[in-house]
Amino acid sequence: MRELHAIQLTVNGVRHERSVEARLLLSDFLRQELELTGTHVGCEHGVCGACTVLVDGEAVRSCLMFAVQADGSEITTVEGLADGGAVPDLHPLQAAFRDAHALQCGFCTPGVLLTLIPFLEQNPDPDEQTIREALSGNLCRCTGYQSMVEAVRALAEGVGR
Amino acid sequence: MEIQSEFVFNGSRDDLWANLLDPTVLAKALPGTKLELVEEDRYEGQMEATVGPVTAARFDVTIELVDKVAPESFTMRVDGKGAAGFTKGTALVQLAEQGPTETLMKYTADLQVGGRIAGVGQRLLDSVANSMSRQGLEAINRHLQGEAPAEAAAPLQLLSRPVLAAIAVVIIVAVLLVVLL
Amino acid sequence: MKPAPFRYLRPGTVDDALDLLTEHGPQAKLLAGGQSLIPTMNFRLSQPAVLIDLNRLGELAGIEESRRGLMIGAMTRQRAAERSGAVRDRAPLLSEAMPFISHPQVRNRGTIGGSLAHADPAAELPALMVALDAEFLVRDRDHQRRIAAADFYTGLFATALAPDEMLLSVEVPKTPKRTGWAFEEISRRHGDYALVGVATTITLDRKGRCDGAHIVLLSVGDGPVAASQAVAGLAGEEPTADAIRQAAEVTATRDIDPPADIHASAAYRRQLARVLTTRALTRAVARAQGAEVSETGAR
Amino acid sequence: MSAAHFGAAVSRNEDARLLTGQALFVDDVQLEGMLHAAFLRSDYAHARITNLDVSAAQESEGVVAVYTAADLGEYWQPGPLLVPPQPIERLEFHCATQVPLAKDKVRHVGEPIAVVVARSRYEAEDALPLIRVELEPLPAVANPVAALEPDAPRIHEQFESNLAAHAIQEKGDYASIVDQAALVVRRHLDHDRGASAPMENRGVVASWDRKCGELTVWDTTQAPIPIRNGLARMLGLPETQVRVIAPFIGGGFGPKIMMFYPEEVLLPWVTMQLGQPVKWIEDRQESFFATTQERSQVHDAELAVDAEGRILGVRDVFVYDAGAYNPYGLTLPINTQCTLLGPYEVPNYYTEFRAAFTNKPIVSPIRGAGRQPGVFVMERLLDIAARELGIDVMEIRRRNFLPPDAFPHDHGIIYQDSASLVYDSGNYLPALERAAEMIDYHRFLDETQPALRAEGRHVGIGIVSYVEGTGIGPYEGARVSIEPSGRVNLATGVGTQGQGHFTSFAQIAADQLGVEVADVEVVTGDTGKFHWGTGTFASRGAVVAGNACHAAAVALREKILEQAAQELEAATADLELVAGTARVKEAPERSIAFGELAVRANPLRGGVKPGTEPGLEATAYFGPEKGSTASGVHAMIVEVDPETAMVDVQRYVVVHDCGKVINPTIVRGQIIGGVAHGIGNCFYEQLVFDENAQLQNASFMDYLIPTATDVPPVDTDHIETPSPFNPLGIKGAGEAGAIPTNPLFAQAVENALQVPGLEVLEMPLSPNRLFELLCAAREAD
Repeated sequence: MRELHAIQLTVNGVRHERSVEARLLLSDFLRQELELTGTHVGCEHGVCGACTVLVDGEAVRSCLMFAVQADGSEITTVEGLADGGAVPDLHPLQAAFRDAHALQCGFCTPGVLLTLIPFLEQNPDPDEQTIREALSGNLCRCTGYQSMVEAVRALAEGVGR
Repeated sequence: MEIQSEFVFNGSRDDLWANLLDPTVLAKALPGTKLELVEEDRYEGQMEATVGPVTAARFDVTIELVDKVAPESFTMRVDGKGAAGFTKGTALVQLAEQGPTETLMKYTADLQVGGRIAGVGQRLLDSVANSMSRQGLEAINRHLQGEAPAEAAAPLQLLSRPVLAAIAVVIIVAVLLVVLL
Repeated sequence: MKPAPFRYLRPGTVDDALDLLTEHGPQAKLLAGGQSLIPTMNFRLSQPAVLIDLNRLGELAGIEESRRGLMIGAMTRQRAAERSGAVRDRAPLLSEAMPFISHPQVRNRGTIGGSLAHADPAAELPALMVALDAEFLVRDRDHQRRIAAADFYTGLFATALAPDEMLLSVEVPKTPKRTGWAFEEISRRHGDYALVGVATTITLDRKGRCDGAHIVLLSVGDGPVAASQAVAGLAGEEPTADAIRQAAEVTATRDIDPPADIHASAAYRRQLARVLTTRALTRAVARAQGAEVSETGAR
Repeated sequence: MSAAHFGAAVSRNEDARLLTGQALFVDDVQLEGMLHAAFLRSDYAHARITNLDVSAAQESEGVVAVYTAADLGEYWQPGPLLVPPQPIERLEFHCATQVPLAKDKVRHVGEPIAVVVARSRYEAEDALPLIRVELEPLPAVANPVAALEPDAPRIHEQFESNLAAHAIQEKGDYASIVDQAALVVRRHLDHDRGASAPMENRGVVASWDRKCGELTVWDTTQAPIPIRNGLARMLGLPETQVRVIAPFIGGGFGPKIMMFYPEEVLLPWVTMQLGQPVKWIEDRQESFFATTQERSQVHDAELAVDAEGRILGVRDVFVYDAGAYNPYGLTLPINTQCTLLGPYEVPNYYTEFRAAFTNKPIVSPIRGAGRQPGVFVMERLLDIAARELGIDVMEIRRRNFLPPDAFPHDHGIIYQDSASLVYDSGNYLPALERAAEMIDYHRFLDETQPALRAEGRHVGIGIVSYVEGTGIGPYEGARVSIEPSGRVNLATGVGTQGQGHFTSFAQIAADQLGVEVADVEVVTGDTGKFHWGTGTFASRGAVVAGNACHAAAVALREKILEQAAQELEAATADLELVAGTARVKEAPERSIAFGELAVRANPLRGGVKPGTEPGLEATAYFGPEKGSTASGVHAMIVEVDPETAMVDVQRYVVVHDCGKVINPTIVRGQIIGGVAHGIGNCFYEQLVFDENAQLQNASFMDYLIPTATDVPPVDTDHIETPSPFNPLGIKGAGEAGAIPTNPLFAQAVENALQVPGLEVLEMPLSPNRLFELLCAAREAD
């Protein structure tokens, strides 16, 4: 039997205690242990950004962190964005994405949203180039990114008004 | 991939030839390797490579020496296999006298690198090959000049009489290591 | 792509970390931000028996103004350095270059010390520290010592750190007067490993002649490569466009011996080194002369 | 009937689930007792398996089973030939399809040799290095031209050479006109491989319910019905006892079609052996070997024109790289042959290809499917002819367009659907002029470019056109039904990988039924819900399944109207369907809700009248006799840094004609996404194999998918030439964006640099390669 480590962490406001093998990636922990399958795994070498979650408020790639390292952390996943995780109560960024058709297959979308949320807190009114740079750590094969940029602009303009 | 390079040693060609085939010299140049002479000019063993973040890459290695023309040239055939991939190929090593205490070594290695390591490591292939072979060659050169070779991180064990061309092994090692990154 | 098993240790103090490092020796790897190590582990190209996680060593995180300049703890996140006003004021070259390091998600986790000790030849931070004349503070269980950045890098992924030593912090000296700086890099895509990058500084004397310069390149050798012949050529010269072109030419043709990979041949790397050195020096000189420089490096 | 929804830019039904992490992807399926599989794959491109010993792996912690080819018994069979050879005269075709696990030989890197099943993926991967496999390397061949040399290493022993196919198609008589040409342009053009690289890798979860004798497979396939049918046949199960579900799929782009990949065939067998569910999720590294690839072709082409630049004929001889196996037959090279003709009048055409087996991963369609190399050849030859004759690149295209009265236009050569290549409709000149207007083509050349040039900036423009045969048969079906709750359900067999079918199909049905788009619940890709059809590929989902949805909704509308007419005692002609009710137009208070009608259509007592069916439900099918031909013009502005050879795509314009548009927002998204893929293909993405067929860039670190900073803003517009071959008048749009990008990029880069002798005749073009071409051109000058 392999060595297990007890960890406690808060995910989307819910406290969890688990025992995990040290090598368990945070992405696998969230998906398999907590069944929060909205966090997607696209490359497991830190390039595609699909697995991006917030750890203590900062966007990080959950495939490049071990679950044991998240002991004591606060994590936000895509399931934690809409109020109560419910479909009708979309987060404004989620609504902006829907309105701008900023997703197609939707696989990269959770990572994109979690990249943009802290970005928008720090840059409430970003220009197109800044948005593109912020998105450049998230790969999307469907949209060509343009509609994501439009979604962020629309949201920023709406908020600014 | 093809590696072509040359190196000037501060020593006579005969000395260099003898040194290249001396196991104790080789031991200093190749940390982490175990090789055993299984038949005339044929070695088998294991190598463990460590470069940068790459730690546990183990390879089963077979080395064969052919076309030996003392003290001018030899060819070696190398086959290395591990969980992360393989390397396979030949290296031709030629020694030319440039003076009583100067010998030019030219080496050409034609190597296949395959498997997982080939697909992920190419960014550093060239650098690792150059850097590792240069280090090995410098170590041999220091020995040739009678200096104590730099301390090796882990001792190399040659379990049997060695008739091995250190440099060719160095090249192979370089390539093996290369591909691990 | 799942990592092999390993033993996980999480020291709470630097002393504990050094004890563990001594105890486990070469079997152990230090885990800082993990943004280079963990991918390699996921590929199973790295299978350390022991991981010593430094992320709880709060004493190693932080940026402080020091008498000489700026003290940056090894476990400072790259993102913190990017956002730091102190870095912007005291080491503007570093500030300018931070956005070139991968992507925000990686910089949020990646550390200054992790990148410096990893010594990837394509990494920006080692070249920047050499260009800034930084000093590395390192320690084993018994001793602490300082190593100049230029002496820290000894080869491919190789540093002057002994197996039982750890990098604690890096000190970046204040930028001298009449000094300009610039960082230029070209990568295939934003955030990729650089095809070539160059960090430059130039200090002018009162007559406007070069009184010291750094041209340090990345992705052209085993580690950061200082273009010493080019710098020597600039010494005492007025940094005219011709002098800059000459320095770039020497850099590209004599100071570097770049490797080839699928993205760039050696000849292409030389060309990029030539162009980027010209551009960086031009901007650095303009800054040293007090001119406004709006461009923030090639993307 | 109102037409409020068809053509409207409504937001998507599926988005809320996707945005909140509630959508089910294959990797999200978690079942009680589920095991995890990992595959041992070949490191060698070509080798004989001399020994295989899995005993140590079987002892590894957490391992439940390890299987090799020897364990499969009768189940070990090469996969099916998916597309039989098209009826081309004197065609030579040799078929060798992939096997579930290599038995004697491996023929490409990554070919699976054994599968480990363990409690977790971690433990399964732990056991892989414990498998002792001895492989005796054989010489490998990577280059398709080299593969056809007489002394090339033989990949499939049963054939005399590596020739997989040889075909000649002809129209007119090229040889007879070549002497009359004012100019003959001859060039050698190269097109290399790329990956589809959807963000979601492939995956399979298989679960065998012993008691019910039922197999359920969640599969990232674009075509669940053919997979179900094939698995039932292979496993000896009734089709009704096999359910294949393609839930939300994270992008497909071609390779997720019904390939019968080894993993797809093995997992169902494994779950039946073990009686426990088993999951395999391809990791990104595996995807570079285990998922099909495309686009490697080598062309020797010539274009004969008269002094005005009018095309007299084209001759093209090419070698097509089929990879190690060719289950997809000849679709790709035939698409190349056909699409090369473009929107042009080409009276004489000689096209010949040889398909070659190589020791590289299998080739099957990726977004564009053989069309890119054809368009690249034709557009480049036109550019060169224009330059040599001193004609503008737009003008030479204008002179050669098929006129609007030329349709339907039969080219007389065989297309991928085995029928003659017929363009249904088209109107090319307006698209060219509109694109030129949008990008301000003439002003750019006359004013902007010279002004920028004076500032030392190298900015260039390009404009190209293309056609794309879309929406081929055989058929798709759909069932629309109304529940007693009033809810409208629509089920169709095609899989969905992000194209918005949950919305566009709902739009089609909503119009017929007088309900809101959001009220139509669409199910796609679940054979338990609908099990007739083929799949989503060849830009056919909207065309073929869309028309099937339309037909089913029309049938259901009739049924509702008839039933309501009885209930409301009115003539059907006097009724209208509004807001989920049927009502009398002149007396809206006389109405009945659909739910109520549904209850009455499914009575608990009494009989169903002969000749009628219970329930408010209708099923219909649509099979187009011929596909529909989409077309378009793309234009681009690039800035090239001649010192660094870096290229910045600054503007991009697409004018596209995909007939009637169901949802302009979705179509725009498809187009722009395709353009991003196309930009990847021209400047960033290349699978680099060494001469031993080892892939050098098997990760996202080195295989460069364009990021947000690498793709430009794209302006789109539409020309609408409805297809006469389907009732809705639609044409496919899924692939179009990616098709003409390569020649466009080449043209724009040449235009920016204006270096004499610089010709871009290869794709992709990395900055390193552009630097080399520039050096060579400057040296020659």
